[in-house]
Amino acid sequence: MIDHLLHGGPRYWAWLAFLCVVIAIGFGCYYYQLDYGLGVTGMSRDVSWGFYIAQFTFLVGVAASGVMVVLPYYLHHYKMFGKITIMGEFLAVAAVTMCVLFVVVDLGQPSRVLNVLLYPTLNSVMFYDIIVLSGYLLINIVVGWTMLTAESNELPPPAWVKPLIYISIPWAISIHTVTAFLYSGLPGRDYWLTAIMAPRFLASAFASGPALLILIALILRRVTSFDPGLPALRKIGTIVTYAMIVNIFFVLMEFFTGFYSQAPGHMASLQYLFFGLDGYGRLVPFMWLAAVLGIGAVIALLFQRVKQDERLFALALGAIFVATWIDKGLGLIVGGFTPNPLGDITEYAPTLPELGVTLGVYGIGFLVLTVLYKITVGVREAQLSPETAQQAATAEQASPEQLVAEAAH
Amino acid sequence: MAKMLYPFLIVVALALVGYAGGSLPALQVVFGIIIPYIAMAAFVAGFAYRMLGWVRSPVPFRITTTAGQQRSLPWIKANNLEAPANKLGVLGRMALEVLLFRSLFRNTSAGLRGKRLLFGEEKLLWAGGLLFHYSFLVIILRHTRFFLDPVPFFVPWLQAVDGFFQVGVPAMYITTATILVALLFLFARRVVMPQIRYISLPADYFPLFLILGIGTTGVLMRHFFRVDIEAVKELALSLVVLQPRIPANVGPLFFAHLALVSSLLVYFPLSKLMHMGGIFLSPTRNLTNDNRRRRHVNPWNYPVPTHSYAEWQEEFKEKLEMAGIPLDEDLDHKPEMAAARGGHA
Amino acid sequence: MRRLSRRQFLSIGGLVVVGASASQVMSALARDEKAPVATATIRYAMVIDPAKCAQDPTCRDCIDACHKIHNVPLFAPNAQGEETDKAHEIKWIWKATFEEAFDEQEGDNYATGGMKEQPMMLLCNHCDNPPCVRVCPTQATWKRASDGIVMMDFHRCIGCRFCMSGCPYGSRSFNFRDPRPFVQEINTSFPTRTKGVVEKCNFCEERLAQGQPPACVEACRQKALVFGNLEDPNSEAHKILAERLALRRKEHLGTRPQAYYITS
Amino acid sequence: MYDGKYIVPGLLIFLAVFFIPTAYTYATGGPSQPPKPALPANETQCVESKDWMRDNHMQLLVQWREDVVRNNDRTYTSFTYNKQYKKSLTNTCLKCHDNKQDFCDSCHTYAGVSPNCWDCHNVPKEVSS
Amino acid sequence: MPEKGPKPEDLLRVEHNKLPEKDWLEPDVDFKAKHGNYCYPSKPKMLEYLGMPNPRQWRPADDDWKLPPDWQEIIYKGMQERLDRFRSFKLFMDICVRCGACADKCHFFIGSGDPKNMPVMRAELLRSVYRRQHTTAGKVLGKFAGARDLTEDVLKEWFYYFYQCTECRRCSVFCPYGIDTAEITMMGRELLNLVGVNINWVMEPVANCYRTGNHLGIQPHTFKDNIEFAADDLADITGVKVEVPINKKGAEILFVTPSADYFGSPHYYTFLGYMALFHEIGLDYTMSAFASEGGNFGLFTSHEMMKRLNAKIYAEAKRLGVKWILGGECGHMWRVLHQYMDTMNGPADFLEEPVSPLTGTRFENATSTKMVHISEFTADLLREGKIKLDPSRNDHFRVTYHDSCNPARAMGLFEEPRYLLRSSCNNFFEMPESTIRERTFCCGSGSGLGTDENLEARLRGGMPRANAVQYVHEKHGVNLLTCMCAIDKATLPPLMEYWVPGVEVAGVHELVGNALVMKGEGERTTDLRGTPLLTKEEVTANV
Repeated sequence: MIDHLLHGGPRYWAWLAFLCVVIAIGFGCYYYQLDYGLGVTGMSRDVSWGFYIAQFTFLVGVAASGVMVVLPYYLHHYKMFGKITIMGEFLAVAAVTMCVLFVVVDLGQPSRVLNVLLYPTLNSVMFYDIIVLSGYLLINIVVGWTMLTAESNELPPPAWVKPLIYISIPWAISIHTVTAFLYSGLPGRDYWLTAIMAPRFLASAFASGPALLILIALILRRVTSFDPGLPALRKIGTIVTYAMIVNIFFVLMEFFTGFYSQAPGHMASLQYLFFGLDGYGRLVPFMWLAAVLGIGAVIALLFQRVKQDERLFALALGAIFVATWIDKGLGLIVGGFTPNPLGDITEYAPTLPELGVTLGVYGIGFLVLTVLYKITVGVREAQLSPETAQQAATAEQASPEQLVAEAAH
Repeated sequence: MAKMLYPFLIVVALALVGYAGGSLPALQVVFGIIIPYIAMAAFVAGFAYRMLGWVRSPVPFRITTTAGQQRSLPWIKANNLEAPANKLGVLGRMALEVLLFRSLFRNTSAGLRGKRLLFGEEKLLWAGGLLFHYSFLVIILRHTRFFLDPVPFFVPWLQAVDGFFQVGVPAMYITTATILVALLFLFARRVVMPQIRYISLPADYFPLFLILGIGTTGVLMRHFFRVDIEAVKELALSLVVLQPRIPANVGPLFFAHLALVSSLLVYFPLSKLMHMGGIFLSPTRNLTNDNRRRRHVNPWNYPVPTHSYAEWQEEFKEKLEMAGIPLDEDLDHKPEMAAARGGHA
Repeated sequence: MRRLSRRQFLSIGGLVVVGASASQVMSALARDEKAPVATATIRYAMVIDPAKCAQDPTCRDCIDACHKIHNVPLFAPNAQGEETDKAHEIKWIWKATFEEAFDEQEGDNYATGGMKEQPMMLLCNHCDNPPCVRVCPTQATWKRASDGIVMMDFHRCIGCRFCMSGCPYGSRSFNFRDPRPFVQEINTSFPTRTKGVVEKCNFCEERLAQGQPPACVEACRQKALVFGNLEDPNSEAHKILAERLALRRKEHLGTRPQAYYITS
Repeated sequence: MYDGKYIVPGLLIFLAVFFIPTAYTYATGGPSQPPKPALPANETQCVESKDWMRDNHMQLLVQWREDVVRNNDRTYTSFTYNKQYKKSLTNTCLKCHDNKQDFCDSCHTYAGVSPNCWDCHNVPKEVSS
Repeated sequence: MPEKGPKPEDLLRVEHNKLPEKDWLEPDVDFKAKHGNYCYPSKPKMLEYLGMPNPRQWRPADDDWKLPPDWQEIIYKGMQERLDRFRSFKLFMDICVRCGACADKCHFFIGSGDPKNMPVMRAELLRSVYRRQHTTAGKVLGKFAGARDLTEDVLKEWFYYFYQCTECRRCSVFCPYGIDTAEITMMGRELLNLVGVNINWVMEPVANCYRTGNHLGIQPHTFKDNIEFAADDLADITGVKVEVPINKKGAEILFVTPSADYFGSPHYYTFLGYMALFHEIGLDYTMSAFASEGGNFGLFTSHEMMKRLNAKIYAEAKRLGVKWILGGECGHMWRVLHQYMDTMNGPADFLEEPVSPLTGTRFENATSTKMVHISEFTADLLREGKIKLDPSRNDHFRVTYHDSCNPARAMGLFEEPRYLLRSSCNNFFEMPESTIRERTFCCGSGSGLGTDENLEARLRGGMPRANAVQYVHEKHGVNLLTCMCAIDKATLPPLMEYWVPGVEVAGVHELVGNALVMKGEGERTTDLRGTPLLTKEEVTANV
């Protein structure tokens, strides 16, 4: 199966080369950061977590894509998702890999990272987060790979993966919950100190992760012969819609609690994010963009017509993805730190090296994703219906036109 | 069992002998100077001897194993790495073999499941092998800090990368962990997998134990029973500059380490470990697949008896005439030897 | 009354057990195991009298003494020798306004007397229930059982900055870059820090070990800072707090800070 | 011999690798004498014996910092001399060994070791100069 | 297929992981119990005709093999000689690390579970003796170093296992050092030949070939009859009468093909395909009744015998004065032509560099040997639009392709036949990827083992290939297994009949011939093998 990685068209190799360049740039930036210190980023003593941790938080959400297709398929025998479950699991693998990397690049002393294991600290939520994240990574690798192997051999999967799949469902909930606890357990950070932090994480996760999964599936439909089926994608789109509605609802809850209670701490961050505070308001346009995109996309997705039109569908999902990314990948972290405990505001913006490192990590994530999907698609292509198989095979190998084209090069 | 036990005992004995020799000042010269020099000479001479031994035999035929499309018609995409049509392709193919173990990467496992023959992924041997060899390489390069004075630029850099994770003081190297894990894996598969256990000889266990022993004594010296590193370098350097002397205060543990390393050096050219040199000579990999394009010359291409057309026509003359197949009238009727052209017979 | 089936009974009982044990677990999680309860004989605290401090608005003696003795760097100082790289500033003890120190008291100038006009010296509160210790994943920061000081182990810290998020007082600073070139004058008997670790006030534990008071206390000419063991009824700190009303920052968070600000 | 044009140079390179250390060492000025770390002028005895210290000083220092930082245990009793010392790199070790370059670095450089102590800990003499 | 003998489900009961406790160094072959797994010895007169040593009557199950008294010395000397001549042999004796990557790559091991069929073990059979003779450790430590004396039992083991290797080279693809068991087996067989231990299924074809020019011993008149018979057949099917020139001096091209093509079935249909093709393009060619065989069983005997048999092709090309040589579909024939011929019997400086007379394409890859593979030649014709194919004439076939070992792993010929197949039929399906291209599985009967007395070994060895066919048979309804090797064409039909009934075997050019639209042909109602074509209605129904 792994050998599929070595066979691909020029587009495939170009994409890999592109990712390698991105990763190399990321490494360069990271080396600079290692050498100089985290001062190369836009973080400060007030906003002491920035883009890295924000991406980490967001990607924990993306990792949820797995469970949203796994759950209906395995628990409710929803056959329509059969083709896309492994894709979901592998997207989770890539997402969690990026999560881990984002935490590592955010460390001031990455060379001491093993201290977390050498001195396990049961009272730190981070300890549990490491356990649930690495566990989720492992489960998804094992389950995804085993299912794919079984599929490649056209055999039913071995019996022992079933319990593992069942475990993976609550486990997926746990990664969001525990990650939310990183924030919601901190006294003095009023924007985070809310009991619906974990539910909010789950809602936005179940919107953003599956949205990305659908978008990738739509791309794969075009560039490969793999097709999970549009009805299945639309069905997941419905899940995305409802999750997004719940997510928006939760945000509105926060608005109510803050502004009706008039508790200053609860208002300040929302004020800063959506209206600006003390003359600072760098994130205001982003937050409103997120609001418009999120609400607009949800409304659009309620119309069947939008879901039927592949491009509008993709556009709406893209909007949801961007909206949740801004909300969680930007607003949540920066908002939590603003204003600081003394009521002062230091504005945050990522710097170029910081963006470079971020891109590098995304590059690695997409490399992992590409590798896993390439294998999956390779396995699937080998098993398509005879007619398409032949087309695919001809396209892949020695179709006369292609050979001519390649010779001409 | 004996196949595993004896090699293990031999390695233990070698280490103990080294340790004992290091404990006795009178024998330190033997174990610290004479044996290492002999081992080094045996290694270098033995290695060269074995290589030359192989090179003495010619490669009479170009027997490339092709694992990809040949270069034939211009519009068919050829695979110059798997069926190299030129030297560049061979270079690439050999680089992939030597540096990335390309052929081993192909490994799959085959097994019957019910009525179907299934093929599974089997990349562990590749991964374990690669991990072992690269760890070993890094460890050897790191050790140049003992042989080179002043310590060259790359050593601190390598140490910094290899010791990136600050665990313990002095920091444990990543390669220390990886080589031990890889060796234990390679050993375990010989024990656990029935097929591999069946084919394994004492000569397969011995080098594993030997290198494990070298690694273990190294770990002990670095992390548990410290030896005087300065004296170690003084000794190593004195060997290098051909002014050998035994400094005081070199711990006996180091002599155990050195004894095992010397054993490895001596054993190397005598054993399968010569695959290090041999891989470069493998004719199925290091030859181009351009047999029909370029003639390959066999130096001992001696003439052989053949059945000539003339003999054949003589024998079947009547039948040929009967069948109306044209006869060749202008023939020399002597038996023939197929020529031995292009080479010295 | 309807009789409960055995199964219902078991599940209810189970819930009770789960509930009870969960609350135990949660509070166990939330508490640092090494935190002293009432048994410790030493409980160091800093008692700050802002009114005294206000007598010389330009005075920086405590800050200078502390930062000098602990090799606290000064990034990009301006002409007045003040920090201009505010974003990466490192501070162990510093001067803030009342609104900053007690932002929840904002708008209420009656209960605090004249405090609103006085400068507030801020430092690590060495909380009795420190959130920073709770969140640290490596025990690089912990509460010393013997005297309640919240300690930092610069060798252990991985630089994750969870403690900075956890601290509701902004008392922790992170070394965004190698601080050594920016230390004005190195005190050789105390280490500098490496980039990538968090640091904060340590109540001069290295001086306490030698029987000396914290440097800031020693440097303060107004005697605005009083350091002492609150468990000792004879200590000056104990006596002041017994007599005077003091504020602590963000008491509602339950951190039990050990820096007390005496009201005028 | 066949394919000598590849094999012979290959083998020569292989052989040459073994003589790189010798050549390198002579080319860079011959083997340096093993370092003679400068010992303190006014002190003849370290906290433990010289040989023990040479092999184990790093572990001792790690133990010290663990004791001081984490356990507030600041006094060391020498098992060799049964004397008491203050556990401090800067304030005990470097008090006598005040020349890092001639003491610490001489061996560390020779053996190719670069400990990261000095990222934080100060050397009084270097700081003052 | 024989009614007696094991059923497929019996043969599928193979244990790969239960290995004997007994050390492999103890030779252990019970020929009486292994009946059906080995071939019968060569008849003495074959050896006598060829001038090979120790001709005699003997049977493997006998205790006494009637070896010459100094047989050990002969073998030791022979081994030394070969070590000095073949770097491959010497190297492969030395550098194996017994990593086991090759173990489950061999079709005989997969099919039999016999641990000595692991390629590494096959080589160890020789290595153990090599170590005893040539390494210090082996001399001193003996068994502990994996060394053993050359006893008669060891020799018997050699015979058993070196004639249970088809020299397919699949293991060599996976070996990290490229150790090629085919080389080991070739050496093993050469050594066995030195003391007169060989099999008749190899030696008789060799003797025949040497005498008459082809394996089957077909004499010139029969050769001509057969070809004319084929021409008549072709005329019946297509309505076009073709001429096949024989021994025609001055022809542009000499066409050499394995003798089974004009004598065996289903090879014969491929031969019809060639004839139709050559006629359609008006090729100026000739066949030779003397060089009437491309196949070379000398490859399975010794390098010397290979050269002796191969010599006739160049000799005949020279005598006939052709410009270049075209070779038909065959497996090991092409191994010899591609990798050995030019070295052994070249340089072919009396020939011209091959150029297709129709397209003007210069066959760059054959400029020295001057011999072109028929699939290269036809692919070029098709690509340049010189022939027209109607793939619907093969619509009654659902086709898969078996990469024959030697064109795959000794030539790298993968795409040419696929290009032809895809153009000749509408229903083409690949077998699972681990069983095609460079990883293709042998038919189980190559290298002279395609006889009946070792049928069990063949069925076991052919199981992996058959299993893959069965997969596409069940999944895609494949009913035709195409290949490009005469041994395949001879041995795959019984294999299919045993494992996958309902799958026929054909050559690539049979499908080309079916699809070839010829000038002046009548409407075809059957394919080349006489099977009725699908009617228009059936075609539509199929779609």
